[in-house]
Amino acid sequence: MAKAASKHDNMKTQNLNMIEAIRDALDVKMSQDKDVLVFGEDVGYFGGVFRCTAGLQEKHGLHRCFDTPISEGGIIGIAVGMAANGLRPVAEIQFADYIYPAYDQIASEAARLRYRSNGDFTAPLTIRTPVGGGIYGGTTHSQSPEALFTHIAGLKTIIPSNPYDAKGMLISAIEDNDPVLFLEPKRLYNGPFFGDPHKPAVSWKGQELGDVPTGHYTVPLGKARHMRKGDDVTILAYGTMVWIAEAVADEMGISADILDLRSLLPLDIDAIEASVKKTGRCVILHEATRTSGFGAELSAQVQERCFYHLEAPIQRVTGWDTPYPHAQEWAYFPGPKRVGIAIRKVLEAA
Amino acid sequence: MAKAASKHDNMKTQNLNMIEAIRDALDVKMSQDKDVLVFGEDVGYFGGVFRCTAGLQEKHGLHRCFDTPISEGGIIGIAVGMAANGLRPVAEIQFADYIYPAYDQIASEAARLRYRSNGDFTAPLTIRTPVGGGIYGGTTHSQSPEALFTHIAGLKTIIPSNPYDAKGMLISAIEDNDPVLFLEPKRLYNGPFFGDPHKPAVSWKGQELGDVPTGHYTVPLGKARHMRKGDDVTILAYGTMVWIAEAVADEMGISADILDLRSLLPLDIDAIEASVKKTGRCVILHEATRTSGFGAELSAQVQERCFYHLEAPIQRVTGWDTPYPHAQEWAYFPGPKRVGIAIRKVLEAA
Amino acid sequence: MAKAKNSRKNTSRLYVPEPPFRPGDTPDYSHIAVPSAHSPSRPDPLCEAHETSEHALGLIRVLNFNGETVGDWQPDLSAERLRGGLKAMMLTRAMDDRMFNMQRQGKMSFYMKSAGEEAVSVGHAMALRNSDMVFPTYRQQGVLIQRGASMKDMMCQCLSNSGDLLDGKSIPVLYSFRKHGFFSISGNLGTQLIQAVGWAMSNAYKDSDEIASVFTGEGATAEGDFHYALNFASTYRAPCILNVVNNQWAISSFQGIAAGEGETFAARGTGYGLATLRVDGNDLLAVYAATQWAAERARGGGGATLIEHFTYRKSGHSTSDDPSKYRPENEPDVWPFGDPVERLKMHLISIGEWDEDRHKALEDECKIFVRETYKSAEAMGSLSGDTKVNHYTMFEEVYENSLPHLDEQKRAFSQELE
Amino acid sequence: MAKAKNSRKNTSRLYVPEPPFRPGDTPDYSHIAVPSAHSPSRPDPLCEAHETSEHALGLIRVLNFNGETVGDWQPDLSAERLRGGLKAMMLTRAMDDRMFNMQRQGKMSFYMKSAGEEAVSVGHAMALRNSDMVFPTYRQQGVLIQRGASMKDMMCQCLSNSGDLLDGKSIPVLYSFRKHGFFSISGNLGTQLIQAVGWAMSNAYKDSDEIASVFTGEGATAEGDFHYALNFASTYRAPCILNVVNNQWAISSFQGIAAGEGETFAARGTGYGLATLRVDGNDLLAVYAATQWAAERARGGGGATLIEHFTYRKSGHSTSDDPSKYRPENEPDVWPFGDPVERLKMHLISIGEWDEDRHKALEDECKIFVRETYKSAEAMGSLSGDTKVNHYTMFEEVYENSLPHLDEQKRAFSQELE
Ligand SMILES: Cc1ncc(C[n+]2csc(CCOP(=O)(O)OP(=O)(O)O)c2C)c(N)n1
Ligand SMILES: Cc1ncc(C[n+]2csc(CCOP(=O)(O)OP(=O)(O)O)c2C)c(N)n1
Ligand SMILES: [Mg+2]
Ligand SMILES: [Mg+2]
Repeated sequence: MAKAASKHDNMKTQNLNMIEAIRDALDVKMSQDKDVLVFGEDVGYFGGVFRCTAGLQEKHGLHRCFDTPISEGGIIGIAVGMAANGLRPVAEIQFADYIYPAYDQIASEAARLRYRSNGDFTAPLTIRTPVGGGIYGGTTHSQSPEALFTHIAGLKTIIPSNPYDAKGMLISAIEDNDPVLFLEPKRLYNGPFFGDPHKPAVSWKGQELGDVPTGHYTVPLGKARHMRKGDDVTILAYGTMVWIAEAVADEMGISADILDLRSLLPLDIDAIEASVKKTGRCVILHEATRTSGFGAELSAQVQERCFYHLEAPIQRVTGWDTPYPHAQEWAYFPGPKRVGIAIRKVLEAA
Repeated sequence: MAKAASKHDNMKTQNLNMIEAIRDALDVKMSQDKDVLVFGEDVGYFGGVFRCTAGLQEKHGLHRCFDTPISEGGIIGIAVGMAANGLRPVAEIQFADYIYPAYDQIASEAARLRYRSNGDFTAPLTIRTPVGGGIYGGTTHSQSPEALFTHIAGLKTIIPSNPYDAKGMLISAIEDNDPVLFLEPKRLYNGPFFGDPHKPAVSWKGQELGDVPTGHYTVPLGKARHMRKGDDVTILAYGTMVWIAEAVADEMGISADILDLRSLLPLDIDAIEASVKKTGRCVILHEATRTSGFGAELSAQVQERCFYHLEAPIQRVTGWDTPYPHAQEWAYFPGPKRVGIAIRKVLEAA
Repeated sequence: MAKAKNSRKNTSRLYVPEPPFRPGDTPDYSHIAVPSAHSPSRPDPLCEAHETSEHALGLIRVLNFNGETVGDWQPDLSAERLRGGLKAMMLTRAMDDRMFNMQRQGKMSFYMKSAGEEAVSVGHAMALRNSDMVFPTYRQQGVLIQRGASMKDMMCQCLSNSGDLLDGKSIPVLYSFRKHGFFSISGNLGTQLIQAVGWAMSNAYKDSDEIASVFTGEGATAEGDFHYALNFASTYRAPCILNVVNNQWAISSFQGIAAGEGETFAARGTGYGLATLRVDGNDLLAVYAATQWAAERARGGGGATLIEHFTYRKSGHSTSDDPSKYRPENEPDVWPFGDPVERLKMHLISIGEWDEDRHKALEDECKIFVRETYKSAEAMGSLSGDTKVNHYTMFEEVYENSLPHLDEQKRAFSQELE
Repeated sequence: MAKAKNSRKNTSRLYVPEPPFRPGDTPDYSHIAVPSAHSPSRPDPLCEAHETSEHALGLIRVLNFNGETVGDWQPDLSAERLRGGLKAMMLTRAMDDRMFNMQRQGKMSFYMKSAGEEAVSVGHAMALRNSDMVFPTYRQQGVLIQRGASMKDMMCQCLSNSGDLLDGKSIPVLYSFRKHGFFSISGNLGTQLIQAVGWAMSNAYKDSDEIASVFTGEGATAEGDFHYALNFASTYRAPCILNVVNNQWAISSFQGIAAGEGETFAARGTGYGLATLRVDGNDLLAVYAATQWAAERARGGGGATLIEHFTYRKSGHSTSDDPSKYRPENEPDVWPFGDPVERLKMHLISIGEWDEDRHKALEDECKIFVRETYKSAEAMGSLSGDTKVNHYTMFEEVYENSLPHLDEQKRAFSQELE
């Protein structure tokens, strides 16, 4: 479990869940920089439907953390204007499933403003939004739309898997001078998830990655977290799926090299390449719909760079090519069984 | 040049460019089926900025081919409602670059209505929109967003490369009971394009695929066109890029197996698999931005199925990961040089 | 007055609106004038749109608080039909209560009540034809009940069990009942507004005189689809009714976040050239009358009407929130427009067509019916035990016919089950 | 009257609006009343929004057709400043003409004129501070010229040459001039409306008294962003001006496609609680006066104003269309509101501050200036020859700093050039 925490050895830490870590990141930045504003549907007085902004309005003022109309396009639209005018807006989209009305403002505007004006104007905004299933949210509270954003030049797309990264990456995102989409795996808000919904929930208490330094620190964008070192197979994952990867590797007792990608664009292709060249086998995990998911891009890049090292076809383990069903949630979710089958296939291949 | 025209041997044909072929498909369906309505920005009296609907209002009536407000979300929104109510709307989005305000209506609504209502309601609509560069359209008149739609379960995404297919596929799309996104490579409207913008433009006159049967016929969705048979390398392409593939193969004098995919979702994976297993080498072409482009999905699927037959890494040739620039249009476009380099790489690999 | 307000200081010129009362405050809504003179006269349903611009700012009411009916908008409804409406409202409320409790017991993942707003959906449905397509939100269950849908079917949907007509695909309350003219509810707010306009345009195109009627909460009027709907409905004179249910709250946000400096939500329609009515949504007779007017206008070729139903969301947003976190706990009680069930009951009593005993009996009947229906529904499965939904159904109805890649995924799934 | 109309039969109840005249018709706009009494009185800029609702339906005018100024809205502008405005309009027109012709010769890929609408952009800019950020469309080049931007810089952008400050990345006329308070123009219609509101909100947040001003054509008001802008501007009382340039046409669609049954575009703002003005856009003094009022209101904390500039697009939409295909060829000539340059000229003459000779001399001066400027711009490259743009710049400004995958693509590109 390699955490980059060594450099924080002299920092005080506190155990936080992912919601608290995100809130802490916002609080740190709002305290440091009065250009940081936080807004979205129900984020003001109420503190967000997942409580990520609870207390921020009271502490920092009504004008720095406020409710918006239910208008995702409008929310990102004002964020673009504010960012261009020197602020550091952090906008929340209540569920990633509701980000599509803002797609145009993100893809055509935030991501391209710098380019089309040749640097005359920029849009350093951060968009936070919860992704993924695992809470019986059905078709409209479970989606993982990351691939729709990694196709957009000018945008950065990142996704933490634990409180430590969540705080450090969110601070990096806010300080970044480009627009950043920060995806929050909602199933991980309260604890890591090892794939069995019937087992009692695990909390972040007692998890090393739940120990979060107080104050300011950053986790750089574009660097994967080498979650576990191993020789038999490389597992590329992000968000909720990194914990499934670890659980399955444990259960199978294999020596897996697991990368928590954290940042999808920019991508830490060097770490990926090094790992696959070492193991010769690669399994890619994500929760999103399979076709044209981000796993396709990972698979393509791995085979482009590691072709001569590959001893088995790269396997993708994903959600099915259907909307995310409600009652069949766990039949849809790429859980330990599906992951295990793929790993076995890759290991068994000649 | 395998055209499925044999079955149309007894049909009368006329030479049409792609604009005329599209218009003819609309005319055929509007004449056969009064449930077919055609609408969009400037498509009524004016007949569309690319003239694809010219004359249809005059022939079929003001209420069957009409102008809409400049509101892509509204256009697709009414199309969903009409389709659910038994009509067969064919909506035009003036440029694919302007489809994003309609993204929510397409991805959340049209594509999922059947699923979420378990078949109680359906949305058999067709969306036509021009894609691709080659007309100095810059960042906002040149995009190829197909990958953003192939990720959406419930939607079909297709793209013809010639008048014959354009008409037959558009008729299939209109008759299909699922929502279909029909992409029109605008650089091919008036003729095939072999990659050199400085050579005189070639017209569809004299091109076999410009000979379009009169009346009703269909080209089935989900079937690739085996454009050229060859043994050395498989080239997977669609839209404008199929012509570049052919031109480069000619120029290089290689024996290329070229598939014009035509339908991206559903995908003719059997034809792809058969070809790559035969050649052992594969180059994938598209104009869109590289990262998370549809080429990634193709690459992933090819290596999943043909891993043991591959003799060289699959190569993707694509637009760069930048917005589509204006003055540098031809430096951005994946032209013959870029394609040639990739083919050579694949052929030379041990 | 709002204490909490001052603690959240705002030291810049950026204005952020706030509700008058927050938890800890004593809510006082005496500033909301309850019109005593019963609001604007009833124009001809085929009048010019601008003749209704005052109606967008006033409030159409029929029922006095003492149970009398007054004013121009009194509809001609038999006591029998009124009792039918009363029963539909009471059934709706009884079902909501039961389902809310069952959710708390883990029988389903989620539930949403319509408490306080029953007159909007029931009164509206009473004034439409059953073949008019309603595009509801998640708070118009009253439409289904008024139209006689099977409550067991509804409950099975919420329980995502083997009796669920949607095969477990959708979360609770996102019903779809084509046969009852009830469009599949989207989880994405606003989207159906413009779809309803398209539906209505095709009615016109087919020379049918059916109309469409679509609902949105006041909060979701901020979505682009609301603008699309008003604009397209105006341009093509679509035969439809656009209903804004202003229940004062959008989860935790008060209506002023969506309204801004706008005086009413009905007035949003004025600039689009639409007919606009604003109605007391807790007054079933007024809702009926306004709907009936708008339906007549639409059917007669007069185009669309925007109706704001002014009401109050008595419960939390859903089973997922606790409203006392963002508004005074007793606010529902002091809300000055009363309760829709009580108001209709009092009217029926005042005209001698109802009494306390019959009311009590009906209440019991509703409760028992709901309890029995729920039992038979739960027998078909629930989330807390076995839903009894066939998992393979998740691969169905993605497309009309399955596609090869889905077949392959189905096969892969069956491997997982081995 | 409209002959073409009848040939396109419509046999269903679906209503589709059509313009009064199509090619082949003899346009007659006598039904558009040109107000002679010069429209609504000028309220206090900090009045209640609803006090301007009549202004949304009337038309603010200052200049009579005979050159006199009349009414409440007469601004206090020196002859010197008026001559400056006249010159900016004439320079704009001269540049447009030249660039249009050069596009026809293949020197650039595309061009868009603002003929007939020069008073809107120039009059508006005159009433703002140069530090107020304008979010323009492609027809507000007059703002840049009034603010003294380098015409050569503008031309080099259109020519996409080595002098192009945007390094060839954007199509012609999509300028970006931060130093002149001129926001980067998006090719996507409507998107900037809500961005301007965000910009204005941050001005308020920063306690700055700068404001934002954003433009849309009447056609693009149908986009969702228009609704977002009106709604957010109202909710947060954003210090900005929302300008709708109603030039009657959106490519080939007449304004009625966007307006529907709405009476005016200014009236769209009424229901949002915004101040609303409607102004004769061919009357520079009226545009100035309305802008000045709205700017004062915004700066004073009164929030946003929606201004409809009523004007006419004299030329085609762009170099890509032929307007005679969808409207009568002489329609621009019979349009009853005259030409903005002519009207200001006549006014200056009528007050003894201008004459035909000086006008002719200024016209020549503008032409020569434009010709010389164009020559020096074209010397830096054009699309018909060598643009002289460094191709590698296409990889720049995607992000603040390049990313590894872009570096790799840059290397691949250099291989191609070998
Ligand atoms: C596009 C979209 N954005 C956000 C949400 C999350 N959401 C669900 S209900 C709701 C509040 C809706 O309030 P309102 O429109 O007033 O309806 P009400 O619940 O009061 O009936 C929100 C924000 C959603 N479902 N869809
Ligand atoms: C989102 C979007 N949809 C469509 C277009 C194509 N388009 C460019 S200009 C135009 C007409 C705009 O008309 P209007 O808003 O009235 O402005 P005007 O050209 O009259 O100044 C259209 C449809 C676009 N640029 N962006
Ligand atoms: Mg509400
Ligand atoms: Mg216009």
